[in-house]
Amino acid sequence: MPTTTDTALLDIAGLTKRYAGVTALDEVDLSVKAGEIHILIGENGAGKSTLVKCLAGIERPDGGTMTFGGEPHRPAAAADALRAGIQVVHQELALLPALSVAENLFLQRLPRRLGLVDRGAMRRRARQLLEQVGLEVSPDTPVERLGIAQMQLVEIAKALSGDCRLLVMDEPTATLTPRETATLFTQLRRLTAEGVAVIYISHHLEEIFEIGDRLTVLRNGRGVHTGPVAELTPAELVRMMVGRDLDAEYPPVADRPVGDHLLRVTDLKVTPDAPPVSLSVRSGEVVGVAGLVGSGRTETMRAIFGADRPAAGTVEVRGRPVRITHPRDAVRHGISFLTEDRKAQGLVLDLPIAANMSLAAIDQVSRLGLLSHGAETAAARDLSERLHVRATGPHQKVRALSGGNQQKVVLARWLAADTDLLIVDEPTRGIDVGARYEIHQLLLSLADSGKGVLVVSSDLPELLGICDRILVFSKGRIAGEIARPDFDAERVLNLAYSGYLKNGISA
Amino acid sequence: GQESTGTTVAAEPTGKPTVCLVMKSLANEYFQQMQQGAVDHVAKLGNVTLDSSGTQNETDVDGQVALVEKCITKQAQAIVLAPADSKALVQSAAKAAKAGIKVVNIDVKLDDAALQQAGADVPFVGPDNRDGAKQSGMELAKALGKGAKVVILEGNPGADNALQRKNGFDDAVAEGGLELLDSKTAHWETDEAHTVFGNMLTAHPDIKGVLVSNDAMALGVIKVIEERKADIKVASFDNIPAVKPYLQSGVMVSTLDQFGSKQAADGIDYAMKMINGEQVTGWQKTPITVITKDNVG
Amino acid sequence: MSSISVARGNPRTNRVVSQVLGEAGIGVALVALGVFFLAFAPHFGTAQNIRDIMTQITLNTILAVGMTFIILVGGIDLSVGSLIALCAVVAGTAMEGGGAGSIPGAILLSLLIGAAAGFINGFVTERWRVPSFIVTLGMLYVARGAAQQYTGAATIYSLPESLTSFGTATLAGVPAVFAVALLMAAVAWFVLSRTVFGRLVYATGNNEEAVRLSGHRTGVIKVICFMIGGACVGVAAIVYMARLGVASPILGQGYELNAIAAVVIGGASLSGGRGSVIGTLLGACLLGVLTNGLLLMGVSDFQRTIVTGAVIIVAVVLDAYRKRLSTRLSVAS
Amino acid sequence: MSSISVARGNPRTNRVVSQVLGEAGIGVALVALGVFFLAFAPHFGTAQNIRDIMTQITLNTILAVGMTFIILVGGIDLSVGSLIALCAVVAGTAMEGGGAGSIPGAILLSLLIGAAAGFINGFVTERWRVPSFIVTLGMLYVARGAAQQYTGAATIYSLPESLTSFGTATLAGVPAVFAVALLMAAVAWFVLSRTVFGRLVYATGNNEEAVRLSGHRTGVIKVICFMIGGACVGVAAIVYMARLGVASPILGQGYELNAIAAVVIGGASLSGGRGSVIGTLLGACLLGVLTNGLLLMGVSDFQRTIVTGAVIIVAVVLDAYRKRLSTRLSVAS
Ligand SMILES: Nc1ncnc2c1ncn2[C@@H]1O[C@H](COP(=O)(O)OP(=O)(O)OP(=O)(O)O)[C@@H](O)[C@H]1O
Ligand SMILES: Nc1ncnc2c1ncn2[C@@H]1O[C@H](COP(=O)(O)OP(=O)(O)OP(=O)(O)O)[C@@H](O)[C@H]1O
Ligand SMILES: [Mg+2]
Ligand SMILES: [Mg+2]
Repeated sequence: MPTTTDTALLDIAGLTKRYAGVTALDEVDLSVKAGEIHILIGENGAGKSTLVKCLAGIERPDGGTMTFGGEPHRPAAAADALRAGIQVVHQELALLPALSVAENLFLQRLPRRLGLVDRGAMRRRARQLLEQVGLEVSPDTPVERLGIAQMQLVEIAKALSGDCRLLVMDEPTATLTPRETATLFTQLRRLTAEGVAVIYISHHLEEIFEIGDRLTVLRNGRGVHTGPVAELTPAELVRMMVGRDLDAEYPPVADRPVGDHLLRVTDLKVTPDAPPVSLSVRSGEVVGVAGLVGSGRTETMRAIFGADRPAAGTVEVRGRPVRITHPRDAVRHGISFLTEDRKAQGLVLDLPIAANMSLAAIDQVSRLGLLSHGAETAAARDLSERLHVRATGPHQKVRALSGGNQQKVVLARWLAADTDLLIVDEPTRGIDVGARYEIHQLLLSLADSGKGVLVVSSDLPELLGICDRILVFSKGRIAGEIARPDFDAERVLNLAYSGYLKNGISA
Repeated sequence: GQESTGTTVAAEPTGKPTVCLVMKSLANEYFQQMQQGAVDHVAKLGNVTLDSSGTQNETDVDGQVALVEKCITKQAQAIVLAPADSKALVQSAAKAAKAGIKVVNIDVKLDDAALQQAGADVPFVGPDNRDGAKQSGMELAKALGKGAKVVILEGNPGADNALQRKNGFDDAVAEGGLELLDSKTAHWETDEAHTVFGNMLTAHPDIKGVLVSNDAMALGVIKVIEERKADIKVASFDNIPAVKPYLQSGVMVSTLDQFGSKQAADGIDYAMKMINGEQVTGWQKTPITVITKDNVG
Repeated sequence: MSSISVARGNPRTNRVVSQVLGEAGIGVALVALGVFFLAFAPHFGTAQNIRDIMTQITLNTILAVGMTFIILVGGIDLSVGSLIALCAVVAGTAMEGGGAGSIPGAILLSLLIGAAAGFINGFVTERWRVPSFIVTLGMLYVARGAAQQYTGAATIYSLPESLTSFGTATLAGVPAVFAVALLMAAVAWFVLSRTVFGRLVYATGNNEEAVRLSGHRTGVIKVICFMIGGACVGVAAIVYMARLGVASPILGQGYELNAIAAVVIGGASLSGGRGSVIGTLLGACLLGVLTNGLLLMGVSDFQRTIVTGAVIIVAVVLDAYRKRLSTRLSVAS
Repeated sequence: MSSISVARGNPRTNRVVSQVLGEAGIGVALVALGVFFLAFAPHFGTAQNIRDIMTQITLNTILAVGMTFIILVGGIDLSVGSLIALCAVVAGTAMEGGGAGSIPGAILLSLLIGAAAGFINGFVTERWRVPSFIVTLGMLYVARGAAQQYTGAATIYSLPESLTSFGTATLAGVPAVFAVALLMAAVAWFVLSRTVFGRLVYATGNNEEAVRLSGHRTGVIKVICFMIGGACVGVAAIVYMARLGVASPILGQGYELNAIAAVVIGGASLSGGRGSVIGTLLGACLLGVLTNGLLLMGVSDFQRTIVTGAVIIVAVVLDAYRKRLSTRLSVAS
């Protein structure tokens, strides 16, 4: 039981932040008590991350006041916020690829003796932290070797390392599987018990109702509701965020006629001595891929798409064996791939939305190698509407978009490519409930129109909600397959763990 | 001779004494001639092995020091040195001398004071750049007559021959009663000379003559003169083949030939004398000739 | 801060000002410099001198336009200076003593050599993922040595009359060679801003992995950019010979830095993805005007060197201010 | 692919091989080169020549060590070559004709000038967020001009006996000046790999934003790196005078490229965050050995230039191969 006091630790009043063309925060009030977990929720682009940035001293608010622990809080730089005792896990990863996990964990304050790095102490404390978040990698691994979820866990561990009075987490679980989420929540409860206040941002309703004490709903940069989580039902919450009712969390899955094989992968090995993986997708099918963090889903998909060279295995498209050595080949054969890491592998941040959306289907908006800006803009407008991208227009730089809206842009790119097979890795990462519903609907309608969809996701309910069958990865191999009729979270998880339980958990 | 063959001779070990010819920037046509002269001369002598090398560019002092050190390592009997810097190379020359290697200085004279300090006595075989520049300059003075307005284009600031030529031109200006409007560097380069002189001419439309420290720059200067269809005469230095047409056409009044090929040859001869125990000291001036319309041939 | 108080001003004017500033780029600094010289450098504004400036910036403009492609994909090319010498001596030899008939062949030759060297630069960089900085540094030596080897350091002259006369010709008061440079800039601008290839160039420089994963051969794109850069060097070599009537293996030393400087002053980022031909053009102008003006002012050699450096720094700093101010204003409005 | 079949080999040996390869760095290429010259370059292996090599690489080593700090934080310093001239002429003038007593002051002066210039480079770069490439390019001109202005292009000589004799002294067969270079390298290695500052240098080069979010003042870190680089130039200036007994305002042209080349050949990334002093040291050796060996082989100058370039390229390509192989093996094992 969290021990909440009535004196507010953090008090935000009338906070306002403007960007070119947008008012991200409009007179927002927020008060967080010590020892409580305060949920911040709202549509993509509602202003959550902006609020966090102001709190963390990354952005200067244009108006309003912040009081932290009775003191006025006017951070000029991240350093000030940290000194005041505010730890933040930002929505976008902020890691040092070439440095070791340990060094990343203690970047804020490297364990030192007379100005020298105390490596022994660093490793020791790193192991403890990794233990706490349930990440099994050696502290000496360079971070660039990690999968994105593992990176996310490093970020979380980093925040836990420094002692703080307020812990802010901006969508920390976007790529995590239930296992990691569970361990994270234990840690949060431990901290709140010690009187630490937590601001928690997430689009996963079930998480919110599990962990949250009170919540504040943002809409178009305005605070529209604050109150105990318990007093709300999910439906009410959704209405407050989206402004309309969502009759169901997932669109109805109609029985589709399943056609012949679009993709058949046989004995694919990502590395010479990795276990062989075989899978297939038929037209009109939505196939889910579940698994724990680091279970090899992304690796496998990358290999199929030609992003990495597989060591062995054959790929057939529509029954014909094909050689895919470069993503270009994959696209040629009608395969799309939405990467899990939008920032590093998806977005061209300094180009406008339109350019990002047309990147994979540039032939559609050009003739004889000449770009038709008109056609491109039109296409971008259309896609932006279909996916409810919140932006000032198709020519706004993607860098300026909110996380969720950036995700929508990458997704739009592959919708524009309009290939027969769509592989999506963490498709709804950071997407709000409303848009999430739309995207699920979209994926299903693609299947209805005879295309095949392969959905990799760490969000199990999502898979259970929209897939026809689910492949469960465990330690690099497919541990089992479950068809819709006998879908059941328990079974999926058991399969997901199976590989590790057999021969003990190892990094 | 398309490639510098001199070095290949050094490859096979022979009983003959080895003479190291160390020059600056072989990329410079003048030193190319010098090396060719040396190669031919050695071929004529037949009793010497030549090992010649030059630096990447004219300002590469420690590059040239490395070259000298190489010659010491290879235990050459003599070093014929065209120093990149009259003072910076003194130490190396002294070092070589201490190592019992005969050192002959050509092209640019090593600084006397510096030599004294290093306690080394190195004979110099070479032309008098200053006098040469003066002679070339006087031709221009003659052609233009007293009071004519002229400008000077200098070589690399800090390079000795650049300085001496500048001084020589100054002498000519004084003695020939010319009026000097401006003096700037174009770093020996054709393109830069084109730019610098072009602007000089804009600033002083009444320029009648130009004293240019080497032919490469003169080519750029003459381009400007052609473009502007101006009546301006040029006095230059080096006598590379490329200027021949302009000497004939009369745009270039004079340039100066200091017979680079001869210099190296003489240097080698003196080196041989020293190897054979003769005492050689002081400055053995090598001939210089002013080239004009008349003797360009 | 004053800029804030500005930002508090009337939104509409703000928006206008910010737009102007946003587009202006280094042009602001260029104009400032021009005005200064008009006031203090005699003869600066004369038609003759304007023509001179044009001729003087022609080479660097051509080289910088090519360099823009390379820098946009996050590369750099240090071999430019030696490569122009190699192209010049080979093409020059081909034309030496020859008539107008020998020109087209020589031009082709020069372009081919340039493009080939560019291909090697790009291919090695891409195929083995080594920094282009070091590859082109190697090429810097190779090309220089090759040029010297080829002519034995001799200067090539007596080039075809019709070539050299083109070098001094003017079209409607504009030097023909500069017209060539402008034409190339125009084409480059069109390619970069209007074609699919251009789009992919920017995208690749911005986030290569993303472009690759969208099914494009980023390697090919980058190699092509290096080849374009090389071909531009080939053109520059011809222009050099046309203007100066000679070709020597030592020409072009340090040209690479000027070309890169023009591109960077023009607002390009050396990490790729940001930059524009217009900017490059302005950058080249800035450098050319600076040299020209200082020479006309009769500043001594040494002081000229100092001032040149100082102005380069000040120019980019001013530009940085400009950018900030314009964004500030746009936020306020 | 062969590499795969290699990877299929026995894991343990794989791991060992991969470790060796992984650590070896450019050393592999260096050894290969050394062996080659031992075989084909007369006198290459003699004690005398080894000493020569050491003396010849001393300057570049010192400059490259300083450059390593700058490149690690994603910067670059083109002003090195002119700055060494400025430091030299000023410090030289201070010592000219003076006795041993004048040396410490001169050294201090040289260090101060270097560090000050470095500070300006770093501060302007940081404060106004302009590319260090262009700032240091400006500084290249300023320092060169200042050096020439200061001496009126005259060469300074007659430096204190004790200084020049130090330049030729040897400790246990090792040239004293090279010992200095090694010492500096050792200190730099220690600072970068063991101290908190060092780790922050790597971190900043890797992801500056992340480091700032962790509450560090990356600006300060970067400026310090530029100052370290500048101070190294100051030391190099003294060493230069000790070795050659003169200081001329035209010395050092092109040194910046050699220094950067050494760092990059040593495996550093110009975008920052990757690189090591050991690598830099090996890089400097490679360049020095290459020049020295080719000279002893008596290759003609032009061919020497060509070969130098070619070897630089080949060396980095080999290194790239090495890296891949080692990672392949490590993955396999
Ligand atoms: N640097 C910027 N420049 C311009 N506009 C920006 C910038 N950063 C954010 N915005 C805008 O501010 C609004 C709020 O963005 P913010 O990131 O706070 O949304 P969010 O609530 O975090 O959304 P998400 O759930 O997708 O993360 C968005 O409309 C976004 O486009
Ligand atoms: N880019 C990469 N480079 C090297 N190793 C990687 C990379 N991405 C993942 N790995 C490693 O490969 C294994 C599988 O990672 P992968 O990303 O495929 O797992 P996943 O099932 O997608 O889980 P998640 O994506 O949630 O981390 C993990 O051990 C991870 O450390
Ligand atoms: Mg957000
Ligand atoms: Mg994944």
